[in-house]
This record gives sequence, C-alpha cells and structure tokens, in this order.
Amino acid sequence: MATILQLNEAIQALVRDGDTIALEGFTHLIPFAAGHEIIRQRRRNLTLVRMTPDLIYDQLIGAGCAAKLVFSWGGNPGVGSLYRLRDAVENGWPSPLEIEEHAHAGMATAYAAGASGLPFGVLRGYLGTDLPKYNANIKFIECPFTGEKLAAVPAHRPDVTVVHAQKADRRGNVLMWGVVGVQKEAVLAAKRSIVTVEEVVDRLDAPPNSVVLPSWVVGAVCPVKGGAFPSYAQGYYPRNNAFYKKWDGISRERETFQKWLERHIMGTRDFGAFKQSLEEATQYA
Amino acid sequence: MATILQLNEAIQALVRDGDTIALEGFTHLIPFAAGHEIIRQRRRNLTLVRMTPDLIYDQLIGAGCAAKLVFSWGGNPGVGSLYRLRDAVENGWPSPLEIEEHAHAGMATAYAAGASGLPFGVLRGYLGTDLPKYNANIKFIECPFTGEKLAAVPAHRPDVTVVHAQKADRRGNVLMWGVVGVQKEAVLAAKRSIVTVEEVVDRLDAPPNSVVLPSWVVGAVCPVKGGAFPSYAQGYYPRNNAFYKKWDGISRERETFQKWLERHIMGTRDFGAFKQSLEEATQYA
Amino acid sequence: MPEASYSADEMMTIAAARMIRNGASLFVGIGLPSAAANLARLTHAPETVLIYESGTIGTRPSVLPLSIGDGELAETADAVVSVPEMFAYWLQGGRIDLGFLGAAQIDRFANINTTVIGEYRKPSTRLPGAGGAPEIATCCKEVLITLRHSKRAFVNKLDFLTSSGHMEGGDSRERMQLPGKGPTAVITDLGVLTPDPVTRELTLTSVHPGVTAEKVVENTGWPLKVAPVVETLAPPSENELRVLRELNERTRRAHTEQV
Amino acid sequence: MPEASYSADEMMTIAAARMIRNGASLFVGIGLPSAAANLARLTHAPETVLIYESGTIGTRPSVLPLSIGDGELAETADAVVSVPEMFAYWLQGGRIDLGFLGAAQIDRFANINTTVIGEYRKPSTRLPGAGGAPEIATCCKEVLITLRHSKRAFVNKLDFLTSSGHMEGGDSRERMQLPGKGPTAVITDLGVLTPDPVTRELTLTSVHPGVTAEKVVENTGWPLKVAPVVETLAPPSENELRVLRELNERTRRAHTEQV
Repeated sequence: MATILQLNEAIQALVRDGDTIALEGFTHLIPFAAGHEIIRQRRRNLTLVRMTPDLIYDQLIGAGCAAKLVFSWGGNPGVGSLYRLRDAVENGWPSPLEIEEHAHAGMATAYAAGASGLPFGVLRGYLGTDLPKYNANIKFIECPFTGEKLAAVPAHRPDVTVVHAQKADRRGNVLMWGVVGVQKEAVLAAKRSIVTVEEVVDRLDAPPNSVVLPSWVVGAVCPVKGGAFPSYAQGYYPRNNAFYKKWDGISRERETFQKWLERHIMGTRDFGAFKQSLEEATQYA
Repeated sequence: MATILQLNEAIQALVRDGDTIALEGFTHLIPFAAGHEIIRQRRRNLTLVRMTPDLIYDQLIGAGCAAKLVFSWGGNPGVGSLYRLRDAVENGWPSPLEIEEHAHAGMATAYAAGASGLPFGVLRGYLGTDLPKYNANIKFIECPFTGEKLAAVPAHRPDVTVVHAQKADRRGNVLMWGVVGVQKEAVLAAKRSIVTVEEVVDRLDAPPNSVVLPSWVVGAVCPVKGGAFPSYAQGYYPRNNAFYKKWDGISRERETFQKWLERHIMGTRDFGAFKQSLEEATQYA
Repeated sequence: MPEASYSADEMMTIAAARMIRNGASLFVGIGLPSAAANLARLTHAPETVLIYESGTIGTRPSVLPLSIGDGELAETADAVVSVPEMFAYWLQGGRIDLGFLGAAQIDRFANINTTVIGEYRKPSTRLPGAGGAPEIATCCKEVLITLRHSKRAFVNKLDFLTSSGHMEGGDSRERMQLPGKGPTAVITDLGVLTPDPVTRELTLTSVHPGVTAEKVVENTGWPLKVAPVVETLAPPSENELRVLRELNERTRRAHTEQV
Repeated sequence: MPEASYSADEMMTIAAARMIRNGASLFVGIGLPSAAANLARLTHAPETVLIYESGTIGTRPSVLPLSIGDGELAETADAVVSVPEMFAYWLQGGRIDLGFLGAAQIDRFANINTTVIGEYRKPSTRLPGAGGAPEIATCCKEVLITLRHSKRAFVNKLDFLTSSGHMEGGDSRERMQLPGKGPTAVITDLGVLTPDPVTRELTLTSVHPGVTAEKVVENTGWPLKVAPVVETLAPPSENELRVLRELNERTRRAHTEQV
C-alpha cells in the first residue's frame, strides 16, 4: 500500500546516492517538484534514466547530481539545446557524464520489458544505425521461427521511478490521463516508486479502462499542487511554453544557471516557495 | 477507413474458405452474431484462433466450419465442457479438428507480437510443462544479456479478426470499454477486420485514454444490436448465464445440437431472427 | 454447532479462505479458488486484492462470477486492463503474492494437469486446458491449489503436466529458474497437504474435523507421506458458514435468470 | 502575387505539405514536419491522420505544438495511447503511411544524422539524438525529409548515422530487410530531391520558383546528380500562404504567454 507523504520525506526515504532513477513523463506530467527536491537534498552519482531529459534532467545534471544519463532524445523541445547536458558531455562540467544512448523505441521497449518481468525486450529497430556501435546494451537476435534479425535491449529496472499524476485517492490509488507516456511502465519496472499528484481526493471516479496505478504497486504518494510546472497537467494547467523558451537563456552559461539554481531551488524550502520566488523574479525583472 | 456494412455483406466480402480467423472477446463482447453469420454462409476449412473457444467456436466447430483450432482454454466457463469441440477432437465429428494448444500468456503474447509487427513474442512461460511437446510453435530462446531461458511463440497474424464493441461513430471509429481482452491486439494483428457494434452514434464521446480503434485500422463496421448474446456488452445487457448453462444440454448430443443449429441458426435470416426464434422456443417449451 | 451442519466442500472452501493473508494480491481462477478468495475478502481479509485474468484488478463482486470476465468484476474493480497487459505487467511482472488454482490431477510434487485424461492425441477425456494456470503457477510468489481428494485426482503420474509445481522435487524447481516459490499448500475436502521443506513431496499436515489420516491416505494415488503430528483444523465458524452460504445463495440466484 | 512575397522557408513548408496525400496516416516530428503536416490538413488533405510519438492519434491542433506532447494534441485526438503502445502497435506495427523527419545532416542516400557533429565521444556539437527517428525511418511505408539546403547539412559523409535511408544505395536497404521503402523525397528551401529508382542516389528533380539547379548543386556537399529535366514548382497559392501564416501567427501568440 502506498504511504501518503510530504515530498521531502519521500525523497529522503526512497532516493539514495548512486541510485538508478527514472523521472518520467513524456512532455506532460514531468515531475519537476520531485527533481528539485532531489537537487535540494544533494543526491549524488545518480544514473538518470529518461526518454527525453528535458529541463528536469538539465537541472539535475547542472546541479551535479548525475554520473550517467540513459536517454533517447536530449533537446529542449521546440526550443533547442539542453546546455547543461551538453556542457557535461562536451566539457565534463560540473562533473563528467557518462551517456548511454538509445532511440525512443528502444527506451519504450526497455521500460515495457522491465514492467513485464522480462530480462530484455525485442524490437524492429536500430537496423543500419550507428547507435549499436556506441551502446553495448543494443544487441541483435534472430527470430527462432523466421530467422529475421531483430534488436534486443535489456529491461530497465530503476531503483526508483518518480512520476507526476493528476489525482490520488486517500488510499493511494493513482489516476492519470492525457499523454501518459511510459509512466505506468516506468513505475511497474522500478523497485521503489514515488508519485506526486495535483490533488488527493475522496474518490478517484476513474473512467473505465483508464490509467490507474493501484495503491499496492506504488511506494509513496505526495500531494504537490502544480508539481509538473513548467510542463503541464491536463485538466489543471497548460504547459508553460514561455518558461521553456526562457530556460534557453538561463541555462546557456554556467553563471546564469548557477545563480538561478541557488536562488530558486537551493534558496527555497519547497516547490511552492520555488514558484513564488520565480514569480517575484519575473515581477521585478 | 472503415466501411459501415450489414453483417452479412461484411462476412461475404471479408471471410473466405480456408482463412485463419480470430473471433475475440474475453468472456465479454464475444461476436456471436458474426459467428452465426459465418455458419449461415457455410464457410469451410477455417483455422479458428481464440483464447477461449467458448460457445461461439463450439457452434462453428459443430457446424463443420473448422479444420483447425488454436486456443488456450476450451471449456464452457463456469459450466463444464464444450461438447462439440470434444466430439471433434475425440471422434472427428463432424470432421477432424487439428488443435494447436497454448496457455493464455502465450496466446496474449502472440497477439501482441502480431499487433507489434514482430515475427515472435517472448514470455516467461511454459517452463516445465508438457505443452511444448505437442506444439512446435512453442520454442525456447536465451536472453542475449543474461542467458536466461525464455519461451517464444510466433506472432498471430489472422487473415480476419472479428470483434464486437459497444459503439462506433458514423466515420467508423470504434469505442469499447470494460473487459477489453485481446480485442485491440487481435484487430491490429489481422490483415482484415470486422467490428460489430451495439450502436452507431453521431459522436463517440470517448473518455481520455479509452480503447478506441480508429476507423482507418478497421475494415468493416456492422451495427448488430445485442450481437454479443449470450455473452454481454457492458452498459447494454448482462451475460446470459442461463443460456451458458442451457448450452450444456443442447450441445451434449449431436442430435439435439443439430436440431438447434438447423432451427435457430440455419433456419433464421439474421441475428434478430435468431433471437426471436430462441424466445419462441423458450415460450412454448 | 453440530458436525453434520456443514459439507466437506464448505470446509474445503473455508480452509482455503483461511490461508489468505489480509492485504495479499491474489490471482484467482474460477470455481473453488474464486469462492475461497471472495470468502476471505468478506471475512478476515477485507484488504485482499482480487485479480482475475480477464484484466480486472482489485475487484469486489457481490456474487461469484460464473465466468472469469463477468461484468460485475469490471464494474467493481480498481482498474481494468487488457489481457496482454494482465499477463505481462501484472502476472509475469512478479507482482502477485498468491495464485489460486484448481486441478483435475495432481502429483506428489504438486504438479498439475488440467489438459487431458489419457493420451494427449487420443484422450479419454479432453479437459479445458491450460488457460492462465502455467504462468500463475510459475510467476506468483506463492501458489495454493484446491481440489477434491480422490485416487483419480491424486495420481502417481500425471497424464499431462499442464502447470509446474515442484517438478521432480528437491531443488528441481529452482534449477529450472521458475520465478515464484511454487505451491505451498494443497487444500482438499479432506485436509491440507504441504510440501516437505527439503524433498518438496506433498505431506499430509492437517485434516478437517472428523477426517482421519488413514482416509486421506486411502484416497491418494501414491503412498502419501503423513506428518508425525497431523493437526485437525477448526470447524467452520458460524460467521464463515453464514457468509459462504449467503454468497453461494446470491450467486445461485444471480446465475439462473431466465434466458 | 509577386515573387518576393514569400520566404524560402514558407516555400519549403508548402512544397512539403503538397506531397501529403489526403487520408494518409502521418507520423510527424516537431518543427518543419509538423508545420507541413498541419498545413496539408488545413488545405488539400483534411482527412490526413496526424500521429505524434507522444501517443496522440488523429490529432487536430489549432496551433503548432511546441513539444511533441502538448495538451492540445491529446485534447483533439481520436485516441491517446501510451508511448510503448505507440511505438509497438502503431509505428512498428507497420500502420503508418508516411513518416516525416527533419535532419541536421543528410547524405546522398538520404541517411540522416541528428546525433552529433564531430566525433561521437568528443563532439563539436551535441545534437538531441535519435528520438523516434530511426524507427520512423524504417517502419513507415514511406518517408519524407525536410531540411534547409547547405553544404554543412548535405554532406559527403555523415558524422553519425542516426536513421537509415537507402544505406549504401541500390538494394542495400532491401537486403537489410528494413520494412518500409524509405525516403521518397527530400524537400529543402531550394527544391526537391528524389532517390534514383535504381541507384537510390538523391537526384535534384525540382526547384522552387527562382532557384536554379546550379544553386542547389553549389549548396550540396557532394557532386549532386541533376535530373535531365528539372521542374519548377508552382509558387505558393494565396490560400496556402494565408493558411500557413495564420497558423504560424496563432502559434506564435499561443507560445508566448507570460511565465
């Protein structure tokens, strides 16, 4: 059964230095509040797994939490580069970052294999590309019936998966909807899990066949209103595209990034205070 | 784009002698009306694929439509045997029936592999059982990363899949809910498909993330009110458990079965007439 | 309560229900397993998570389903997933504490047959087949089996091995790398057999009230090992019996509406 | 309409949009592909089924999404599926008529690079990487590629092969058993290249109004083959230009709300 906790307690209890951790959410429902709390609690040497590192991993990497990144598309969506990721890969700042690079199909297959209790997943992928040259976790196998050549990737089995969802009930059953990405697979593939939610309600009122994570497969549920900002929560608030664009300027240079990090993340108590500090900075900018 | 057709036209156009055909629906939404129409149109030498043959394949087998059955659980759920299936397997009546026998996990994996465009699927299954001795379509492979032994089954790729759903809109987009079984996978795995529906509506009003088959992946949509009887359509009518029990008596002997078949299926024009004839038989019984 | 006031089947169902820990996730087959699981949920184990292979998770039916996919299972479930997802993410994913199976034949190492009596290609009786059982037997953390005791059912050699128990005994299951730990109890209408911790051979460890160890041995098709001390289980409590009978009566009424 | 009244980028988008057959299912990347696909949908191809890798099928956004998973894509979709399902059942399932990709580098056989400029382990520029592109390039029945024409982009040798086009040309793609038939056109801000039916080498077959074949050759990093007759495409129609500009303007406004 999931325990309903404050986010800082959940990160304290469930995320350890050196963990392999997946903070998932495909554009939608990205668990930014949890990412910030990991930065605040100064976790180190994490292996970060995520299809699209997005701003959330740019922040974790720039803050020095990561030793390795497993990913398939590392840009600022619709804007450009992730400069903290690039600085770590190209210049080893603030520390060297090992990368294990996949395509989306391979990452999705690896999460699904993890959720399925299989050691590996099979896909019609990677054929002809240079990716297998640089990633020993991409192999090729033969179909035992037709002899066709297919790609194989080992299952993702994160120590911890963190996702954000719209709702949980008081027993810790979780409901999400809209673009649901690989969140369910990432939670089911993980040894431990944290779900931040917009709200905790008396009754989920989940429509038939919706994406529900029953309480007993979730570790901790943490209410964090707005916890996916600047990504979005369908039915609650839209994606803050302006912030995604603004991040380009904040993250381009180490100095501006560090000032932003110190002021808005390290200098705030929690995600509510972070958002207030961001608002104040905008008002008086 | 799906074409909206009468059921007899759809069966006429899309189901051919010798086809491999999957009529799916896991207890719920079993496409009985379509099964009856295949019997009426006297299709022969079909390879019938279905996890649970249920009454629908007992009827098709007894009527002489089938040459082969691919399945994983062949009983009358909660009642007992499927006598027409047993008579075909044990005594070759009305004609010999080849069987290819799986477990549910293998069948589900094979449909998912078919939907995924893969030649085979992998599962942690069949280990230690006698099933692989009698089914050449169960092989074992090694994980290329861990060396673990896992089962492999070839993908199901039916010539035609037929399912029943609650609703379609006028463009042929299909919505189903409740126990959705392997229907989506079976449709996506097939070369051609027919979906019978309770009703055709102006707007689907599908909840987010519900099970929708977009019109362009469906061959024909056929409105058949009550077309899943005696199974059920959630939100429309319950399972007719009494008929499932009654089938035990109807199907036990060849003679009673044949009389039932002649009177209620061969002797009726369509599924509406079938149900009326069944009602009359009950009234005057 | 006088002895004759309950049947052997009722005692079997109640004995099986008692083995279910509150809060456990249960993968449930139709028939006796379903009755026992629901009885547990309605008595001492209200937090039990019932899972049926039709894709219904955390379901709370008011009557026993006739089929594994009855509408009420979906209506009262916490979540309803597709069948491929059920087998891949939930069962194979190793999330289920307890699998609950019936059987037509069982051998001394709790391997079971639900496929054929006689030769596979020329069966004397064709049974329904595997269904979800082989992977329930291997992927659940633990497995319970319930069936009626008879020499026809408790056989020296299975006609067909449908679902793996402890294979040839000893560590043969582990060597095969089957994920779960296999059957931990077989509950019959006479008593309960549990595998020997070392040899994994089924051993009679308790009997139902009024049943002797001799009677169980007589009804077993191999020379059944009997524990040095065989416990006698407590008879059904009034509450267990009342809840079970009400459940069966609700079920009977619900499944006999006119066609 | 006078020639200077539209930009080369607008012409590129419009030329790409014109290649989209009404009713086709399209797997769409962000940026130019998304603009072209939505322009097609808003002009000659209203029945086009737009699919984004975020899991949105048959979506009808009123503005261009900034990300591949913007909320409006889900709200206006016929169906929203999980990402594993999208890649397995929909893309790998072979259901998509047309994949639409951008690129940082392309070679003469329409293989593309979106991973790194320079050495992989010591890149001069680290690009976002593969995303969905490798499997879009192999599993869609047909692929269109759009990018701006320059010697930096149209290179003699890719720094990294991210997504397979026609490999080494000839039948090398077929020999590798890639399921789809690969890139059928490359649409740039100067014109359109199509693979030679036999050698599969990209060949200049049409130019935008006012562009010469020489200019395209000059901006290509290998000795570009030029078709015997190079067609000049029709300039943007008033309607194409109006719809595209309105779309871009709506998009600009929607993506600049205050933080």
